[in-house]
Amino acid sequence: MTCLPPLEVSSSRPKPFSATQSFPGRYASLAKIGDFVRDIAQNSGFQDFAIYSIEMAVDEACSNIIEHAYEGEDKGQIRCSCLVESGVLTITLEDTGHPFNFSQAPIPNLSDNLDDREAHGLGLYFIRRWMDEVYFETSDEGNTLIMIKRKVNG
Amino acid sequence: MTCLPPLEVSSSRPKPFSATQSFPGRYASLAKIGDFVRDIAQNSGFQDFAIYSIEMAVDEACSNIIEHAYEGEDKGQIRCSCLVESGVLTITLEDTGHPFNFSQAPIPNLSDNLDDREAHGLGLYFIRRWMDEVYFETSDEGNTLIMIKRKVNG
Amino acid sequence: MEISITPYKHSDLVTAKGRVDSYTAPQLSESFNGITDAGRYKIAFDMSGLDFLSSAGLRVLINTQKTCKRYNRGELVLVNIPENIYAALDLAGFIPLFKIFDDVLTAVGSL
Amino acid sequence: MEISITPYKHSDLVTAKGRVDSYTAPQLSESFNGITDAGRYKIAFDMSGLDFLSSAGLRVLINTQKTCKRYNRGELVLVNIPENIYAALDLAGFIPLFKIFDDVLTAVGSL
Ligand SMILES: Nc1ncnc2c1ncn2[C@@H]1O[C@H](COP(=O)(O)OP(=O)(O)O)[C@@H](O)[C@H]1O
Ligand SMILES: Nc1ncnc2c1ncn2[C@@H]1O[C@H](COP(=O)(O)OP(=O)(O)O)[C@@H](O)[C@H]1O
Repeated sequence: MTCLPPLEVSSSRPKPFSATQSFPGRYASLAKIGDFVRDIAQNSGFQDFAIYSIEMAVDEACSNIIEHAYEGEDKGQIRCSCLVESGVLTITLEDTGHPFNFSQAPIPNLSDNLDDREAHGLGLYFIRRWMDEVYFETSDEGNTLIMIKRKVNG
Repeated sequence: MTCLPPLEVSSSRPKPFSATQSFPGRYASLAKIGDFVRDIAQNSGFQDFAIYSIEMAVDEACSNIIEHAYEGEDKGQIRCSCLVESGVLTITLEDTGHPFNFSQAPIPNLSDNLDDREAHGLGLYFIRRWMDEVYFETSDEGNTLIMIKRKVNG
Repeated sequence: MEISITPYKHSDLVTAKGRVDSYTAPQLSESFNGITDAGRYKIAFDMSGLDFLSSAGLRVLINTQKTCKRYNRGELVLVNIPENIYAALDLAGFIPLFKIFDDVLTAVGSL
Repeated sequence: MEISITPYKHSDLVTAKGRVDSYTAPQLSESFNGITDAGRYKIAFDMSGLDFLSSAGLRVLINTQKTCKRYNRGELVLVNIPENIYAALDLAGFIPLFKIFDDVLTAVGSL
Protein backbone atom coordinates (compact mmCIF):
# COMPACT_ATOMS: atom_id res chain seq x y z
CA MET A 1 0.00 0.00 0.00
CA THR A 2 1.44 3.38 -0.94
CA CYS A 3 0.78 6.63 0.82
CA LEU A 4 -0.37 9.38 -1.53
CA PRO A 5 0.56 12.95 -0.65
CA PRO A 6 -2.38 15.10 0.42
CA LEU A 7 -4.29 16.83 -2.35
CA GLU A 8 -2.44 20.05 -3.15
CA VAL A 9 -4.23 23.19 -2.04
CA SER A 10 -2.97 26.20 -3.95
CA SER A 11 -4.00 29.60 -2.63
CA SER A 12 -3.37 31.28 -5.98
CA ARG A 13 -5.53 28.86 -8.00
CA PRO A 14 -8.33 27.59 -5.79
CA LYS A 15 -11.37 25.91 -7.31
CA PRO A 16 -13.72 28.27 -9.13
CA PHE A 17 -16.43 29.60 -6.84
CA SER A 18 -19.74 31.10 -7.80
CA ALA A 19 -22.81 32.42 -5.99
CA THR A 20 -25.98 34.11 -7.14
CA GLN A 21 -28.64 35.93 -5.20
CA SER A 22 -31.64 38.08 -6.09
CA PHE A 23 -32.59 41.14 -4.07
CA PRO A 24 -35.71 43.33 -4.16
CA GLY A 25 -34.97 46.53 -6.06
CA ARG A 26 -35.10 48.92 -3.14
CA TYR A 27 -32.53 51.02 -1.31
CA ALA A 28 -32.79 48.93 1.84
CA SER A 29 -31.30 46.05 -0.19
CA LEU A 30 -28.04 47.93 -0.76
CA ALA A 31 -26.49 46.99 2.59
CA LYS A 32 -27.40 43.33 2.02
CA ILE A 33 -25.99 43.32 -1.50
CA GLY A 34 -22.89 44.97 -0.04
CA ASP A 35 -22.56 42.19 2.57
CA PHE A 36 -23.00 39.55 -0.15
CA VAL A 37 -20.23 40.79 -2.44
CA ARG A 38 -17.93 41.88 0.39
CA ASP A 39 -18.01 38.40 1.94
CA ILE A 40 -17.14 36.81 -1.40
CA ALA A 41 -14.34 39.28 -2.09
CA GLN A 42 -12.97 38.78 1.44
CA ASN A 43 -13.09 35.00 1.24
CA SER A 44 -11.39 35.15 -2.15
CA GLY A 45 -8.42 36.95 -0.62
CA PHE A 46 -8.84 40.40 -2.14
CA GLN A 47 -7.00 43.18 -0.32
CA ASP A 48 -8.84 45.66 1.86
CA PHE A 49 -8.98 48.52 -0.61
CA ALA A 50 -9.92 46.20 -3.50
CA ILE A 51 -12.81 44.87 -1.40
CA TYR A 52 -13.93 48.42 -0.69
CA SER A 53 -13.74 49.30 -4.42
CA ILE A 54 -15.83 46.26 -5.31
CA GLU A 55 -18.48 47.09 -2.70
CA MET A 56 -18.54 50.68 -3.93
CA ALA A 57 -18.91 49.72 -7.62
CA VAL A 58 -21.72 47.29 -6.82
CA ASP A 59 -23.48 49.82 -4.60
CA GLU A 60 -23.29 52.50 -7.28
CA ALA A 61 -24.54 50.12 -9.98
CA CYS A 62 -27.45 48.88 -7.86
CA SER A 63 -28.42 52.43 -6.83
CA ASN A 64 -28.53 53.33 -10.52
CA ILE A 65 -30.70 50.30 -11.29
CA ILE A 66 -33.24 51.37 -8.67
CA GLU A 67 -33.11 55.08 -9.46
CA HIS A 68 -32.71 55.08 -13.22
CA ALA A 69 -33.55 51.64 -14.69
CA TYR A 70 -36.57 51.02 -12.46
CA GLU A 71 -37.23 54.73 -11.74
CA GLY A 72 -38.24 53.94 -8.19
CA GLU A 73 -38.30 51.32 -5.49
CA ASP A 74 -39.96 47.89 -5.71
CA LYS A 75 -40.37 47.84 -9.48
CA GLY A 76 -38.23 44.73 -10.00
CA GLN A 77 -35.43 42.52 -8.77
CA ILE A 78 -31.68 42.90 -8.87
CA ARG A 79 -29.91 39.64 -9.62
CA CYS A 80 -26.32 39.53 -8.49
CA SER A 81 -23.94 36.73 -9.55
CA CYS A 82 -20.34 36.46 -8.48
CA LEU A 83 -17.78 34.16 -10.04
CA VAL A 84 -14.27 33.83 -8.67
CA GLU A 85 -11.78 32.00 -10.87
CA SER A 86 -7.98 32.23 -10.96
CA GLY A 87 -7.93 35.38 -8.85
CA VAL A 88 -10.52 37.15 -11.01
CA LEU A 89 -13.89 38.23 -9.61
CA THR A 90 -16.65 38.67 -12.17
CA ILE A 91 -19.81 40.33 -10.92
CA THR A 92 -22.94 40.26 -13.05
CA LEU A 93 -25.88 42.50 -12.18
CA GLU A 94 -29.16 41.98 -13.99
CA ASP A 95 -32.32 44.06 -13.92
CA THR A 96 -35.53 44.21 -15.96
CA GLY A 97 -35.75 48.00 -16.13
CA HIS A 98 -35.46 50.59 -18.88
CA PRO A 99 -32.71 50.14 -21.44
CA PHE A 100 -29.69 52.43 -21.12
CA ASN A 101 -26.77 53.42 -23.32
CA PHE A 102 -23.96 52.98 -20.81
CA SER A 103 -21.11 54.03 -23.08
CA GLN A 104 -22.65 57.45 -23.73
CA ALA A 105 -22.84 58.47 -20.08
CA PRO A 106 -20.88 61.73 -19.68
CA ILE A 107 -17.68 62.10 -17.69
CA PRO A 108 -18.45 64.07 -14.51
CA ASN A 109 -17.14 67.56 -13.85
CA LEU A 110 -14.36 67.19 -11.28
CA SER A 111 -13.58 70.91 -11.04
CA ASP A 112 -12.08 72.12 -7.80
CA ASN A 113 -14.37 75.14 -8.01
CA LEU A 114 -17.28 74.36 -5.75
CA ASP A 115 -19.79 76.35 -7.81
CA ASP A 116 -18.98 74.35 -10.94
CA ARG A 117 -19.49 71.01 -9.24
CA GLU A 118 -22.60 68.95 -9.87
CA ALA A 119 -23.75 66.76 -7.03
CA HIS A 120 -24.70 64.00 -9.49
CA GLY A 121 -22.83 61.85 -11.97
CA LEU A 122 -20.09 60.26 -9.85
CA GLY A 123 -21.46 56.71 -9.66
CA LEU A 124 -20.48 55.47 -13.12
CA TYR A 125 -17.12 57.23 -12.73
CA PHE A 126 -16.29 55.13 -9.64
CA ILE A 127 -17.35 51.95 -11.46
CA ARG A 128 -15.16 52.72 -14.47
CA ARG A 129 -12.13 53.82 -12.47
CA TRP A 130 -12.14 51.15 -9.78
CA MET A 131 -13.11 48.06 -11.80
CA ASP A 132 -10.69 46.51 -14.28
CA GLU A 133 -13.27 45.79 -17.00
CA VAL A 134 -16.90 46.86 -17.32
CA TYR A 135 -19.44 45.63 -19.91
CA PHE A 136 -23.05 46.67 -20.31
CA GLU A 137 -25.69 44.99 -22.47
CA THR A 138 -29.31 45.83 -23.00
CA SER A 139 -31.68 43.23 -24.43
CA ASP A 140 -35.43 42.68 -24.49
CA GLU A 141 -35.25 40.93 -21.12
CA GLY A 142 -33.44 43.80 -19.45
CA ASN A 143 -29.94 45.07 -18.68
CA THR A 144 -26.81 43.20 -17.74
CA LEU A 145 -23.77 44.89 -16.19
CA ILE A 146 -20.60 42.83 -15.91
CA MET A 147 -17.76 44.12 -13.76
CA ILE A 148 -14.41 42.37 -13.49
CA LYS A 149 -11.84 42.88 -10.75
CA ARG A 150 -8.46 41.13 -10.74
CA LYS A 151 -6.55 40.32 -7.60
CA VAL A 152 -3.20 42.10 -7.34
CA ASN A 153 -0.38 39.72 -6.27
CA GLY A 154 -3.01 37.07 -6.15
CA MET B 1 14.34 22.61 69.06
CA THR B 2 11.30 24.86 68.85
CA CYS B 3 10.36 27.02 65.96
CA LEU B 4 9.75 30.61 66.93
CA PRO B 5 7.21 32.58 64.93
CA PRO B 6 8.75 35.33 62.79
CA LEU B 7 9.27 38.69 64.48
CA GLU B 8 6.00 40.56 64.33
CA VAL B 9 5.95 43.46 61.94
CA SER B 10 3.18 45.90 62.78
CA SER B 11 2.34 48.43 60.11
CA SER B 12 0.50 50.67 62.54
CA ARG B 13 3.38 51.13 64.97
CA PRO B 14 6.66 51.00 63.10
CA LYS B 15 9.82 52.38 64.64
CA PRO B 16 9.98 56.17 64.89
CA PHE B 17 11.64 57.73 61.85
CA SER B 18 13.19 61.16 61.52
CA ALA B 19 15.05 63.09 58.84
CA THR B 20 16.33 66.65 58.61
CA GLN B 21 17.61 68.61 55.65
CA SER B 22 18.53 72.26 55.03
CA PHE B 23 17.71 73.99 51.76
CA PRO B 24 18.81 77.36 50.37
CA GLY B 25 16.02 79.91 50.81
CA ARG B 26 15.10 80.31 47.17
CA TYR B 27 12.08 79.37 45.08
CA ALA B 28 14.03 76.75 43.13
CA SER B 29 14.30 74.81 46.42
CA LEU B 30 10.54 74.35 46.65
CA ALA B 31 10.39 71.32 44.34
CA LYS B 32 13.23 69.66 46.27
CA ILE B 33 11.62 70.36 49.63
CA GLY B 34 8.41 68.94 48.14
CA ASP B 35 10.22 65.76 47.08
CA PHE B 36 11.76 65.45 50.54
CA VAL B 37 8.50 65.59 52.50
CA ARG B 38 6.47 63.71 49.90
CA ASP B 39 8.88 60.77 50.02
CA ILE B 40 8.66 60.63 53.81
CA ALA B 41 4.86 60.88 53.82
CA GLN B 42 4.62 58.20 51.13
CA ASN B 43 6.98 55.84 52.93
CA SER B 44 5.06 56.39 56.14
CA GLY B 45 1.87 55.13 54.51
CA PHE B 46 -0.12 58.35 54.30
CA GLN B 47 -2.96 58.29 51.80
CA ASP B 48 -2.71 60.11 48.49
CA PHE B 49 -4.69 63.19 49.41
CA ALA B 50 -2.98 63.48 52.84
CA ILE B 51 0.39 63.39 51.06
CA TYR B 52 -0.77 66.15 48.74
CA SER B 53 -2.01 68.25 51.67
CA ILE B 54 1.33 67.86 53.43
CA GLU B 55 3.29 68.87 50.32
CA MET B 56 0.97 71.84 49.87
CA ALA B 57 1.29 73.04 53.48
CA VAL B 58 5.08 72.75 53.36
CA ASP B 59 5.25 74.53 50.00
CA GLU B 60 3.09 77.38 51.26
CA ALA B 61 5.09 77.73 54.47
CA CYS B 62 8.43 77.73 52.64
CA SER B 63 7.20 80.22 50.04
CA ASN B 64 6.19 82.51 52.89
CA ILE B 65 9.61 82.13 54.53
CA ILE B 66 11.33 83.23 51.32
CA GLU B 67 8.88 85.99 50.44
CA HIS B 68 7.99 87.38 53.87
CA ALA B 69 10.51 86.21 56.51
CA TYR B 70 13.60 86.66 54.29
CA GLU B 71 11.97 89.21 51.97
CA GLY B 72 13.73 87.74 48.98
CA GLU B 73 15.79 84.85 47.69
CA ASP B 74 19.13 83.66 49.08
CA LYS B 75 18.92 85.50 52.41
CA GLY B 76 19.07 82.36 54.54
CA GLN B 77 18.39 78.67 54.87
CA ILE B 78 15.22 76.71 55.42
CA ARG B 79 15.69 73.79 57.77
CA CYS B 80 13.11 71.05 57.41
CA SER B 81 12.80 68.21 59.95
CA CYS B 82 10.31 65.39 59.73
CA LEU B 83 9.48 63.00 62.52
CA VAL B 84 7.11 60.08 62.02
CA GLU B 85 5.96 58.30 65.14
CA SER B 86 2.85 56.21 65.78
CA GLY B 87 1.18 57.38 62.57
CA VAL B 88 1.84 61.06 63.30
CA LEU B 89 4.01 63.20 61.02
CA THR B 90 5.54 66.28 62.66
CA ILE B 91 7.19 68.72 60.29
CA THR B 92 9.35 71.50 61.69
CA LEU B 93 10.42 74.39 59.45
CA GLU B 94 13.05 76.80 60.77
CA ASP B 95 14.26 80.06 59.28
CA THR B 96 16.39 82.98 60.49
CA GLY B 97 14.24 85.72 58.97
CA HIS B 98 12.05 88.48 60.38
CA PRO B 99 9.78 87.63 63.30
CA PHE B 100 6.09 87.22 62.54
CA ASN B 101 2.86 87.07 64.50
CA PHE B 102 1.32 83.99 62.95
CA SER B 103 -1.87 83.98 64.98
CA GLN B 104 -2.87 87.45 63.84
CA ALA B 105 -2.80 86.68 60.10
CA PRO B 106 -6.24 87.48 58.68
CA ILE B 107 -8.68 84.94 57.29
CA PRO B 108 -8.81 85.36 53.49
CA ASN B 109 -11.84 86.60 51.62
CA LEU B 110 -13.41 83.55 49.95
CA SER B 111 -16.23 85.44 48.26
CA ASP B 112 -17.64 83.94 45.11
CA ASN B 113 -17.73 87.42 43.62
CA LEU B 114 -14.65 87.66 41.46
CA ASP B 115 -14.20 91.41 42.03
CA ASP B 116 -14.08 90.95 45.79
CA ARG B 117 -11.41 88.30 45.64
CA GLU B 118 -7.83 89.07 46.56
CA ALA B 119 -5.17 87.05 44.82
CA HIS B 120 -3.13 86.89 48.04
CA GLY B 121 -3.67 85.41 51.48
CA LEU B 122 -4.50 81.75 50.71
CA GLY B 123 -1.25 80.14 51.86
CA LEU B 124 -1.79 80.22 55.62
CA TYR B 125 -5.40 79.21 55.07
CA PHE B 126 -4.32 75.96 53.38
CA ILE B 127 -1.85 75.26 56.17
CA ARG B 128 -4.48 75.77 58.86
CA ARG B 129 -7.21 73.81 57.13
CA TRP B 130 -5.18 70.87 55.90
CA MET B 131 -2.87 70.26 58.87
CA ASP B 132 -4.19 68.85 62.14
CA GLU B 133 -2.13 71.11 64.42
CA VAL B 134 0.02 74.16 63.66
CA TYR B 135 2.37 75.96 66.07
CA PHE B 136 4.50 79.01 65.37
CA GLU B 137 7.28 80.40 67.58
CA THR B 138 9.53 83.39 67.09
CA SER B 139 12.76 83.66 69.08
CA ASP B 140 16.03 85.56 68.76
CA GLU B 141 17.42 82.81 66.53
CA GLY B 142 14.47 82.95 64.12
CA ASN B 143 11.10 81.38 63.48
CA THR B 144 9.91 77.83 63.95
CA LEU B 145 6.75 76.47 62.37
CA ILE B 146 5.55 73.07 63.54
CA MET B 147 2.87 71.28 61.54
CA ILE B 148 1.34 67.98 62.60
CA LYS B 149 -0.57 65.57 60.37
CA ARG B 150 -2.12 62.37 61.67
CA LYS B 151 -2.67 59.30 59.56
CA VAL B 152 -6.32 58.34 59.13
CA ASN B 153 -6.93 54.58 59.68
CA GLY B 154 -3.44 53.98 60.37
CA MET C 1 -26.18 54.45 10.24
CA GLU C 2 -26.15 56.37 13.52
CA ILE C 3 -25.88 60.15 13.63
CA SER C 4 -25.21 62.41 16.59
CA ILE C 5 -24.99 66.19 16.67
CA THR C 6 -23.10 68.17 19.31
CA PRO C 7 -23.65 71.92 19.22
CA TYR C 8 -20.76 74.17 20.25
CA LYS C 9 -20.69 77.92 20.62
CA HIS C 10 -19.61 78.68 17.05
CA SER C 11 -20.09 75.36 15.28
CA ASP C 12 -21.80 71.98 15.29
CA LEU C 13 -20.12 68.59 15.32
CA VAL C 14 -21.87 65.87 13.34
CA THR C 15 -20.73 62.30 13.96
CA ALA C 16 -21.96 59.44 11.78
CA LYS C 17 -21.28 55.75 12.20
CA GLY C 18 -21.87 52.87 9.80
CA ARG C 19 -22.89 52.92 6.16
CA VAL C 20 -23.90 55.92 4.06
CA ASP C 21 -25.56 54.72 0.85
CA SER C 22 -28.67 55.73 -1.12
CA TYR C 23 -30.79 54.25 1.67
CA THR C 24 -29.24 56.18 4.57
CA ALA C 25 -27.92 59.32 2.84
CA PRO C 26 -31.30 61.12 3.23
CA GLN C 27 -30.90 60.83 7.04
CA LEU C 28 -27.45 62.41 6.86
CA SER C 29 -28.80 65.11 4.60
CA GLU C 30 -31.61 65.87 7.06
CA SER C 31 -29.13 66.22 9.91
CA PHE C 32 -27.06 68.75 8.01
CA ASN C 33 -30.15 70.60 6.79
CA GLY C 34 -31.50 70.81 10.33
CA ILE C 35 -28.34 72.66 11.30
CA THR C 36 -28.20 75.01 8.32
CA ASP C 37 -31.94 75.67 8.48
CA ALA C 38 -31.33 76.90 12.04
CA GLY C 39 -28.95 79.50 10.62
CA ARG C 40 -25.77 77.67 11.66
CA TYR C 41 -23.26 77.15 8.87
CA LYS C 42 -20.07 75.97 10.56
CA ILE C 43 -20.08 72.21 10.69
CA ALA C 44 -17.39 69.65 11.52
CA PHE C 45 -18.18 66.16 10.25
CA ASP C 46 -16.44 63.38 12.20
CA MET C 47 -16.19 60.45 9.79
CA SER C 48 -14.08 58.13 11.96
CA GLY C 49 -16.96 55.72 12.52
CA LEU C 50 -17.98 55.41 8.86
CA ASP C 51 -17.51 52.03 7.17
CA PHE C 52 -18.78 53.03 3.76
CA LEU C 53 -19.73 56.20 1.87
CA SER C 54 -21.22 55.93 -1.60
CA SER C 55 -21.67 58.72 -4.13
CA ALA C 56 -25.04 59.39 -2.47
CA GLY C 57 -23.04 60.43 0.60
CA LEU C 58 -20.69 62.50 -1.52
CA ARG C 59 -23.71 64.33 -2.90
CA VAL C 60 -24.81 65.21 0.63
CA LEU C 61 -21.33 66.56 1.41
CA ILE C 62 -21.13 68.73 -1.68
CA ASN C 63 -24.66 70.09 -1.26
CA THR C 64 -24.02 70.88 2.42
CA GLN C 65 -20.73 72.56 1.55
CA LYS C 66 -22.54 74.73 -1.03
CA THR C 67 -25.17 75.74 1.52
CA CYS C 68 -22.58 76.51 4.19
CA LYS C 69 -20.27 78.51 1.92
CA ARG C 70 -23.00 80.58 0.26
CA TYR C 71 -22.50 84.29 1.09
CA ASN C 72 -19.36 83.26 3.00
CA ARG C 73 -21.51 82.16 5.90
CA GLY C 74 -19.41 79.22 7.00
CA GLU C 75 -18.12 75.86 5.88
CA LEU C 76 -18.26 72.11 6.30
CA VAL C 77 -14.95 70.57 7.38
CA LEU C 78 -14.17 66.86 7.40
CA VAL C 79 -12.48 65.06 10.28
CA ASN C 80 -10.88 61.63 10.70
CA ILE C 81 -11.57 60.33 7.20
CA PRO C 82 -11.06 56.54 7.00
CA GLU C 83 -8.49 55.49 4.38
CA ASN C 84 -10.86 53.86 1.88
CA ILE C 85 -13.29 56.74 2.05
CA TYR C 86 -10.39 59.17 1.59
CA ALA C 87 -9.54 57.35 -1.66
CA ALA C 88 -13.12 57.85 -2.86
CA LEU C 89 -13.08 61.55 -1.96
CA ASP C 90 -9.77 61.87 -3.72
CA LEU C 91 -10.98 60.16 -6.90
CA ALA C 92 -14.06 62.38 -6.88
CA GLY C 93 -11.83 65.47 -6.65
CA PHE C 94 -13.28 66.44 -3.25
CA ILE C 95 -9.98 67.02 -1.46
CA PRO C 96 -9.59 70.66 -2.61
CA LEU C 97 -13.23 71.40 -1.73
CA PHE C 98 -13.02 70.65 2.01
CA LYS C 99 -10.67 71.44 4.85
CA ILE C 100 -9.62 68.14 6.36
CA PHE C 101 -8.58 67.58 9.97
CA ASP C 102 -7.03 64.68 11.87
CA ASP C 103 -8.76 65.45 15.14
CA VAL C 104 -12.07 66.84 16.23
CA LEU C 105 -10.61 69.43 18.61
CA THR C 106 -8.59 71.15 15.89
CA ALA C 107 -11.57 71.00 13.54
CA VAL C 108 -14.06 72.51 16.02
CA GLY C 109 -11.42 75.00 17.16
CA SER C 110 -10.96 76.17 13.56
CA LEU C 111 -14.61 77.08 13.04
CA MET D 1 6.76 72.75 34.42
CA GLU D 2 6.09 72.58 30.68
CA ILE D 3 3.61 74.89 28.99
CA SER D 4 2.15 74.70 25.51
CA ILE D 5 -0.30 77.05 23.85
CA THR D 6 -2.57 76.07 20.96
CA PRO D 7 -4.44 78.95 19.33
CA TYR D 8 -7.89 78.23 17.92
CA LYS D 9 -10.16 80.53 15.98
CA HIS D 10 -12.02 81.94 18.98
CA SER D 11 -9.91 80.81 21.91
CA ASP D 12 -6.51 79.59 23.09
CA LEU D 13 -5.77 76.31 24.81
CA VAL D 14 -3.04 76.42 27.45
CA THR D 15 -1.68 73.08 28.62
CA ALA D 16 0.69 72.88 31.59
CA LYS D 17 2.46 69.82 32.92
CA GLY D 18 4.29 69.30 36.19
CA ARG D 19 4.52 71.54 39.23
CA VAL D 20 3.19 75.07 39.62
CA ASP D 21 4.72 76.68 42.70
CA SER D 22 6.23 80.10 43.50
CA TYR D 23 9.21 79.16 41.32
CA THR D 24 7.26 78.24 38.19
CA ALA D 25 4.07 80.30 38.56
CA PRO D 26 5.67 83.37 36.88
CA GLN D 27 6.10 81.27 33.71
CA LEU D 28 2.43 80.31 33.75
CA SER D 29 1.51 83.93 34.36
CA GLU D 30 3.60 85.07 31.38
CA SER D 31 1.88 82.54 29.13
CA PHE D 32 -1.56 83.81 30.06
CA ASN D 33 -0.45 87.45 29.84
CA GLY D 34 1.00 86.84 26.39
CA ILE D 35 -2.45 85.74 25.24
CA THR D 36 -4.43 88.52 26.89
CA ASP D 37 -1.88 91.16 25.84
CA ALA D 38 -2.57 90.05 22.27
CA GLY D 39 -6.22 90.95 22.80
CA ARG D 40 -7.43 87.38 23.19
CA TYR D 41 -9.50 86.73 26.30
CA LYS D 42 -11.02 83.27 25.83
CA ILE D 43 -8.70 80.72 27.34
CA ALA D 44 -9.12 77.03 28.15
CA PHE D 45 -6.57 75.74 30.66
CA ASP D 46 -5.95 71.99 30.43
CA MET D 47 -4.73 70.93 33.88
CA SER D 48 -4.66 67.17 33.30
CA GLY D 49 -0.86 67.05 33.38
CA LEU D 50 -0.42 69.07 36.56
CA ASP D 51 1.01 67.28 39.60
CA PHE D 52 0.89 70.20 41.98
CA LEU D 53 -0.57 73.70 42.12
CA SER D 54 0.24 75.95 45.08
CA SER D 55 -1.48 79.19 46.04
CA ALA D 56 0.99 80.94 43.73
CA GLY D 57 -0.74 79.08 40.90
CA LEU D 58 -4.16 79.96 42.28
CA ARG D 59 -3.11 83.63 42.20
CA VAL D 60 -2.27 83.32 38.51
CA LEU D 61 -5.68 81.78 37.81
CA ILE D 62 -7.63 84.47 39.65
CA ASN D 63 -5.64 87.31 38.09
CA THR D 64 -6.06 85.85 34.60
CA GLN D 65 -9.78 85.37 35.18
CA LYS D 66 -10.07 89.02 36.24
CA THR D 67 -8.26 90.18 33.11
CA CYS D 68 -10.35 87.95 30.84
CA LYS D 69 -13.70 88.88 32.37
CA ARG D 70 -13.08 92.63 32.49
CA TYR D 71 -15.60 94.43 30.23
CA ASN D 72 -17.14 91.02 29.49
CA ARG D 73 -14.36 90.32 27.05
CA GLY D 74 -14.04 86.62 27.70
CA GLU D 75 -13.17 84.09 30.35
CA LEU D 76 -10.73 81.49 31.58
CA VAL D 77 -12.21 78.00 31.82
CA LEU D 78 -10.56 75.03 33.54
CA VAL D 79 -10.35 71.55 32.04
CA ASN D 80 -9.45 68.11 33.42
CA ILE D 81 -8.65 69.21 36.97
CA PRO D 82 -6.79 66.46 38.88
CA GLU D 83 -8.56 65.37 42.06
CA ASN D 84 -6.09 66.80 44.59
CA ILE D 85 -5.91 70.12 42.81
CA TYR D 86 -9.70 70.20 42.66
CA ALA D 87 -9.76 69.87 46.46
CA ALA D 88 -7.46 72.90 46.70
CA LEU D 89 -9.59 74.94 44.30
CA ASP D 90 -12.63 73.93 46.29
CA LEU D 91 -11.14 74.92 49.64
CA ALA D 92 -10.06 78.24 48.17
CA GLY D 93 -13.62 78.87 47.00
CA PHE D 94 -12.60 78.88 43.34
CA ILE D 95 -15.26 76.51 42.03
CA PRO D 96 -17.95 79.19 41.54
CA LEU D 97 -15.43 81.49 39.83
CA PHE D 98 -14.58 79.24 36.87
CA LYS D 99 -16.46 77.09 34.39
CA ILE D 100 -15.05 73.61 34.66
CA PHE D 101 -14.99 71.00 31.88
CA ASP D 102 -14.13 67.30 31.70
CA ASP D 103 -12.76 67.44 28.20
CA VAL D 104 -10.84 69.87 26.07
CA LEU D 105 -13.19 69.68 23.08
CA THR D 106 -16.23 70.79 25.06
CA ALA D 107 -14.17 73.53 26.72
CA VAL D 108 -12.77 74.94 23.48
CA GLY D 109 -16.15 74.50 21.81
CA SER D 110 -17.79 76.59 24.55
CA LEU D 111 -15.56 79.63 24.03
N1 LIG E 1 -28.79 51.60 -14.84
C1 LIG E 1 -29.10 52.76 -15.45
N2 LIG E 1 -30.23 52.87 -16.16
C2 LIG E 1 -30.56 54.02 -16.76
N3 LIG E 1 -29.80 55.14 -16.68
C3 LIG E 1 -28.67 55.10 -15.97
C4 LIG E 1 -28.25 53.92 -15.31
N4 LIG E 1 -27.08 54.18 -14.68
C5 LIG E 1 -26.79 55.47 -14.93
N5 LIG E 1 -27.73 56.04 -15.70
C6 LIG E 1 -27.70 57.43 -16.22
O1 LIG E 1 -26.36 57.91 -16.14
C7 LIG E 1 -26.27 59.07 -15.32
C8 LIG E 1 -24.98 59.05 -14.50
O2 LIG E 1 -25.07 58.04 -13.52
P1 LIG E 1 -24.15 58.12 -12.23
O3 LIG E 1 -22.77 58.40 -12.66
O4 LIG E 1 -24.35 56.91 -11.44
O5 LIG E 1 -24.65 59.38 -11.44
P2 LIG E 1 -26.03 59.70 -10.79
O6 LIG E 1 -26.77 58.45 -10.62
O7 LIG E 1 -25.64 60.36 -9.50
O8 LIG E 1 -26.70 60.68 -11.74
C9 LIG E 1 -27.52 59.04 -14.48
O9 LIG E 1 -27.90 60.34 -14.08
C10 LIG E 1 -28.52 58.39 -15.40
O10 LIG E 1 -29.07 59.35 -16.26
N1 LIG F 1 6.76 83.39 57.45
C1 LIG F 1 6.22 84.63 57.44
N2 LIG F 1 6.92 85.70 57.87
C2 LIG F 1 6.38 86.90 57.81
N3 LIG F 1 5.13 87.16 57.36
C3 LIG F 1 4.38 86.18 56.94
C4 LIG F 1 4.87 84.83 56.95
N4 LIG F 1 3.90 84.05 56.48
C5 LIG F 1 2.86 84.84 56.20
N5 LIG F 1 3.12 86.12 56.48
C6 LIG F 1 2.18 87.24 56.33
O1 LIG F 1 0.86 86.71 56.26
C7 LIG F 1 0.22 87.08 55.05
C8 LIG F 1 -0.66 85.95 54.56
O2 LIG F 1 0.16 84.90 54.12
P1 LIG F 1 -0.39 83.85 53.11
O3 LIG F 1 -1.71 83.38 53.58
O4 LIG F 1 0.65 82.80 52.88
O5 LIG F 1 -0.65 84.63 51.74
P2 LIG F 1 0.34 85.42 50.80
O6 LIG F 1 1.72 84.94 51.07
O7 LIG F 1 -0.17 85.03 49.46
O8 LIG F 1 0.11 86.85 51.10
C9 LIG F 1 1.34 87.43 54.12
O9 LIG F 1 0.94 88.36 53.16
C10 LIG F 1 2.38 88.01 55.04
O10 LIG F 1 2.07 89.37 55.31
